[in-house]
Amino acid sequence: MNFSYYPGCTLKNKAQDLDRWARLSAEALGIHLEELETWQCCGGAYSMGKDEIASKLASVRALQAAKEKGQDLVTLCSACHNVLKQANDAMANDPDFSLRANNYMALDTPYKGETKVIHYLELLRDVVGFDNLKKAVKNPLKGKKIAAYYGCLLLRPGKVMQMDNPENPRIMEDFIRAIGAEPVLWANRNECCGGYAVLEDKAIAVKKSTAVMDNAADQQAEMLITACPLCLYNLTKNSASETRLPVKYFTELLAEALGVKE
Amino acid sequence: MQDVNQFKPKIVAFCCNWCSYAGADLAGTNRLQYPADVKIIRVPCSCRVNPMFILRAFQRGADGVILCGCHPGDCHYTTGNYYARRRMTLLFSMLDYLGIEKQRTRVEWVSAAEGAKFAATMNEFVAAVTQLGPNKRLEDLRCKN
Amino acid sequence: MQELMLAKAKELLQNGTVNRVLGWQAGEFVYDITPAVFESEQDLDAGFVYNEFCGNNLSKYLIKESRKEGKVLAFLKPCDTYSFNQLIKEHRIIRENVYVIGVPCEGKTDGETLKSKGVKGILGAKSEGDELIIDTLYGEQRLSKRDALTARCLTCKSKKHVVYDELLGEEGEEVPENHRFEEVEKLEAMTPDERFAFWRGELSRCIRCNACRNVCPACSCEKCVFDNPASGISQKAAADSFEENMFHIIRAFHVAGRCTDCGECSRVCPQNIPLHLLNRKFIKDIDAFYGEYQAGEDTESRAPLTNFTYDDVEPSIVYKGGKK
Amino acid sequence: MQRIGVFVCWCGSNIAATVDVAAVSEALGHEPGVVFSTNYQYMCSEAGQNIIKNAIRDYQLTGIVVCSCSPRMHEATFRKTAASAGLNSYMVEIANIREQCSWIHKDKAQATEKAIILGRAAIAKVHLNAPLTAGESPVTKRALVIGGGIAGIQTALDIADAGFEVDIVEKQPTIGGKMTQIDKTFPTLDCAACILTPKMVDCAQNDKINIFAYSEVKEVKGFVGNFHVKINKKARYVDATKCTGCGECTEKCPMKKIPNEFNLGLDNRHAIYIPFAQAVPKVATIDPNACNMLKNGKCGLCAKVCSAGAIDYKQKDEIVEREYGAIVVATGYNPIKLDDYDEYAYSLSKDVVSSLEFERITNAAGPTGGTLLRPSDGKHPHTLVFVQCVGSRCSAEGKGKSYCSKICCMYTAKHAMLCREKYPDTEVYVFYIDVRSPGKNYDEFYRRAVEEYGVHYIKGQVGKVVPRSDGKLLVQGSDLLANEQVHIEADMVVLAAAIEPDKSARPLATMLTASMDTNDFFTEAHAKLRPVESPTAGIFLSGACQGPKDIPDTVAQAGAAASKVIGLLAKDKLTCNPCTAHSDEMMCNGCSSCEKVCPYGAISYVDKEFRMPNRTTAIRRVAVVNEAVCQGCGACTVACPSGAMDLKGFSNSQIMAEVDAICKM
Amino acid sequence: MSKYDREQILRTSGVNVLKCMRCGKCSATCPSYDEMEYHPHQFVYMVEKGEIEPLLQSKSLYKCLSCFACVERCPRGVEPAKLVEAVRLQVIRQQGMNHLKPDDIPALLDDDLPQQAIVTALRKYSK
Repeated sequence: MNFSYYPGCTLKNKAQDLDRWARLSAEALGIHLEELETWQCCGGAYSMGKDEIASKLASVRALQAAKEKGQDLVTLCSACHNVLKQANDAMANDPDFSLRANNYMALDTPYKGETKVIHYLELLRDVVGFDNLKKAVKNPLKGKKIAAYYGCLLLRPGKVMQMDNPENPRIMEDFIRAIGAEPVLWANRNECCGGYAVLEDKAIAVKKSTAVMDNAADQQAEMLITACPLCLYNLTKNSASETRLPVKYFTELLAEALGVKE
Repeated sequence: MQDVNQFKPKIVAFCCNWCSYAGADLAGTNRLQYPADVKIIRVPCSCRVNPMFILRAFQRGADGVILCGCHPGDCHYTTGNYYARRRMTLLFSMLDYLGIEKQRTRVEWVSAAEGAKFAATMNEFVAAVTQLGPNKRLEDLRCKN
Repeated sequence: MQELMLAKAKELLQNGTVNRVLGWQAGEFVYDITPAVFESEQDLDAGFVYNEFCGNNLSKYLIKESRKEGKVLAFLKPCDTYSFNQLIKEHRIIRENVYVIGVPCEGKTDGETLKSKGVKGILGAKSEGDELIIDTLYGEQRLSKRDALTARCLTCKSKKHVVYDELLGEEGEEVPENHRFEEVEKLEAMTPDERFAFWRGELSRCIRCNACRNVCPACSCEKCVFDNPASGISQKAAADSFEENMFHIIRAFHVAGRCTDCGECSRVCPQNIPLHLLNRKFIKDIDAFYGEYQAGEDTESRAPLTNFTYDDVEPSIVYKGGKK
Repeated sequence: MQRIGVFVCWCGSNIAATVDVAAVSEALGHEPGVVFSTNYQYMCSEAGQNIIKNAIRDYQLTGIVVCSCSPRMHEATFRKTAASAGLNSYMVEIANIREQCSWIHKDKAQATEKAIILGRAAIAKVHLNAPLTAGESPVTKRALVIGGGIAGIQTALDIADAGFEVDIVEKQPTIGGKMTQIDKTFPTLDCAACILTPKMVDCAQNDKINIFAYSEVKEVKGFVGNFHVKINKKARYVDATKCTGCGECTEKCPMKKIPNEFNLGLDNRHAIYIPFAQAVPKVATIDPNACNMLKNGKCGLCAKVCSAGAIDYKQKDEIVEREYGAIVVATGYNPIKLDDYDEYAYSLSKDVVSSLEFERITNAAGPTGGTLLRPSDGKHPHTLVFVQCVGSRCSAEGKGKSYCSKICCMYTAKHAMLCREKYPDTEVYVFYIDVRSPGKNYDEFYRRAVEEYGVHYIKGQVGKVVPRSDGKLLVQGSDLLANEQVHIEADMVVLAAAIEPDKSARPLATMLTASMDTNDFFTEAHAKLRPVESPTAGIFLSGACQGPKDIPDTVAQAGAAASKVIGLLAKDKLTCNPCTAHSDEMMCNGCSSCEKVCPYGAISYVDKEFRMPNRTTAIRRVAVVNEAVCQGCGACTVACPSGAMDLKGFSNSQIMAEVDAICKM
Repeated sequence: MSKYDREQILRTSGVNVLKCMRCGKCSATCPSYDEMEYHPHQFVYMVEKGEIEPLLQSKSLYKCLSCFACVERCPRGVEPAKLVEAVRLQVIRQQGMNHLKPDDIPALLDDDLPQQAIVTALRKYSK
């Protein structure tokens, strides 16, 4: 099965592993991710201003490109996922924005949010199916207690992301079970790591990452997994927690379990 | 001296028994004036008013027809005025489509407490219809030359 | 297609699935089509046709036919199936007594349309792509479909059957861009005076022959209010000029939300009054005010006039030009 | 041709000052069919009424028109007058020449002219009037109460007290409802069981009350006074007539890890169980999903130990059919599920509980025997945080309920107070948006929690609860008055979950043709003036099925519903409004349009055989109006395209005759 | 000026501040609460009252993490984060009011910092 794929800036740079393992695993699962040829950076954050048009056009172009290919658009980085889904929602449901954005785009047929954006995890859940994933696993990660870290952007705003219950999610936990490990349930899995504020105010990032790490460690997790390069950065670099649990991309564990990690 | 030639419109007002007819009574109790051109027909509910009645009134020479009922949500029969609302919206739109002056028909929600609103509505409506002059169009619509 | 239908009809008669067939029959001229019930293979061979002139909507005949003994086979074109469904919804047709075979329709023509394009001595016609090939006494003539089809077929809403027991030929598709409200919009864009002049010109030709009422599948009352002395508005003969206005307005109102826009009313009007423009106005308003609704699309949904929402538009919307 | 009498009233000077009453009676006297016309000072006075009565007799009048005040004033008076003179009371029409003429006009000529026209319209209508007789329908003198909580129990007791039979249908194995799960009641702190269980026993012992526990209503047919109801008595697999409730079976049953619904899953029960000690009826029930014997035929222990021989593994559901005159809905409420509110960590920690769970934890008959212990480790909690408005007062587009659940402020004050009273070593925090305490002694109660018991009320909400492995719950909330984000290390968090109507209410409303609002609360006939009646005649509302209510309100409404039922059942016959719709079957298409717009479900269809011209017959579906149910709104008459449906007293031809008369001038 | 600002902020954010019922859940859930001078619920209330100037001056604008916790958890659907963003846009859209300039960035970088952090910060802090 073929899907359009939007890697985003970080996956081409500091988070190449996240990308590589995702592609290898997808192939192993019979899914072909076709990277959009002309993707541009989504900007990392969705401009919430209703009158912000230009800053959203890169996303709209990517969505349009996927529409032209007639494919669902797969994202992996939490931030890209958030931006693309929000931009898509605005194109579908905010007529004023949609009209203005389409004026810039000057397409033959206006783009109205037709493309379906799905996160790689949704691909695993809804296209592959966690049951099938379980069957495809060659090296189950038996006995590992893993804490799924959702962070802020993967699930919120729930109304737009439509991925899972934003307060009581299970998609990553089900993923952890599918690769043979044991999920740890913990409260701070959907609290912010400090995000981009780290750039000018490290203190926030330290405080937030520490709270996240502390909570995971306190619940006896042996490792955290995430889909977001910035989360990974903050948790590994800025947590002042006494326990320094390893933080990994979920795709790394996936590749490991499927036996495709080099 | 009243101008004998001054046009006096014929206005038929259908009022539901529970709200608007009572509102009209209240207008009377409070001695609120409105033109004698308005004649009220009492119906149990605004949903009792058949488009046929309205056309019949025009056929027999009425210059304006107004329907008054309970405010949406306050219908004595819970849902009657919701149906009346749809029926009248479509009927009025059709009359407009045929080129009949749309100011000749009207729906107004008047509660039993709104005597003042009833009188004000009738004053406005009569003024609007007087402005239009006698109703000719509905009759002329199918004028055989 | 006609051969296919004949074979099917005979087969179903033979194996006892049905005991009669509702279809079309040619009259004196090939374009002179009337609905007919065939009770035997001989009848079928003698009269059954299905050609480019078979525009008649057969659904209404099933009200009576479905109440007779045995089962009737009905051939229905896509637009006929909407009327059929609507009549099922209104409990007028007994579904179990009808075997519906959906037949494809690429739009129909009629004698009048062809004659207006200068075609004479019509012997037959067949559809070929975007053209209609007409066999005449004076040889073969070709007309583009745009010219040859009846007005209502040019704004066809769907070539897909909404109900059938069996389908012959290829199933068509809905036509989302059917432009059927363009004429209504044109009228709406006129001034009230122009509209009035238009309708006066049209309605003044009415001769109250009741053809529209008799053909309309929605006008299937056991007894029409206009025929009922107890209704208070019965009309034996028009007592004054107003009564015909009333007739057409009330008729349109009575079928509002039930009319499937089959266009039979305008087709049969001997005075060529565009009666469908009254019905379409209601359809357009209903779509705009209460959400899109296609009568006959299903057999369960509530018709717009027997339904409401708490926040429906107020009648005063009419003063605002019908804009929400 | 009618013989019509016209009576023009002066109303002292009220009419006569502006309307030339003599001219009116004179003019109307010349109308076709009018054989008598007069005017008098006060038509409604005894002398005036005598004029009417005498004229009816002397002139053999078949119809009368009274030109007077509004029919809303004296229509009833003049109808009685006519009836006493032997004229059908529906042969009376009123021309309103006071409120709608003399009082609003100053010009006498104009007012007189209008009065004449109004009189003509009334005459035109009377010409087409027909005598109407109010139909009668018998009343089955038994009531059905659906739901056996405190609302249903109180309604049933009050109805039974008036001497009528009542059946209670309760879907649980015992009556009692939510109140049985509650520990204490505000604002008096009575023990709920102490005041409820005597009422439950009263129900069981009252020979007028018949309890169908573990049963559900399957079908409702009929109308006010004459409901026909099918009740499904679910199989308990225990013969209720033999079971003594000794409890031997429940102790011996080997399947003992079944979550106990009565304690909201906080402890376990057996596969055969009695919900609680004071259950009514006190009969054991086998849970078919848990019982080994029913699932695979292995076990049978309960049958062996039952000395009464009550166990019956072959028992089947049983349908009981009963007739009722009135139905009371008392289906109550449930707290909402808290899955969508996991910022409070409800699914992560056992120590985050709903308020109803908290009731069980503090209840002497609950899983902890009434000692306040944390569910996770059974330890005594020292710091408790209560969160109000969980899922209440949310915007319509969100996940919660848009309404205030009404009871939470008070029960939270109660919980907080009781904690502090029993365990002075606890610290109790309540996060609130507003404290809503209207009600007798309610605000005083809440103030006591603060002032006497030292409960910390914090204006603000909780944003996040993080459970820690040492058992602490880190509560992060805002204190709006201090403009601070507060962090509390709590041992327990109690969530005041919004309440919603029971899930069974929606299908029940469909069966009853009773209307509901978008939240699935039953709609009352009038928000202010008829709060315990459904718009559907014969259906009454008791308790939280109509809207959130506490116990005092519920009991009050239960009594009110009972009194309405008693008023209905006290009648031998119901007189119907004779101005009902009527379908002419010769013209009816059977298209169902009328049925769809009828708010009362008064229209049904029958297949009827008709004789056709050529000696054949045809069967046609035609509408039939149940005149006992029809309220005469007329919605159906307009929905009917053929005009088969008409309204008596306001027929098409009558209204058009009025139109004609008014327009003729 | 303030009135114009208020209208512009409401339009840019698309937030209806009148939906707020003052429960404070936004501020209860805000991860940057301690860093902010004005808290999410105050943004809502102050915009409602037209007290815009203090907000425009406040460094709170640059402390919001855009984590959508307040948006997700607000029972009334008020979406305070959009309001914070709109106020910030009101500031940085003015000439010379960028909070972060591209020239400042190199000094803030370390080897592992993901690009995502830089582009996001630029988008949030400058025009």
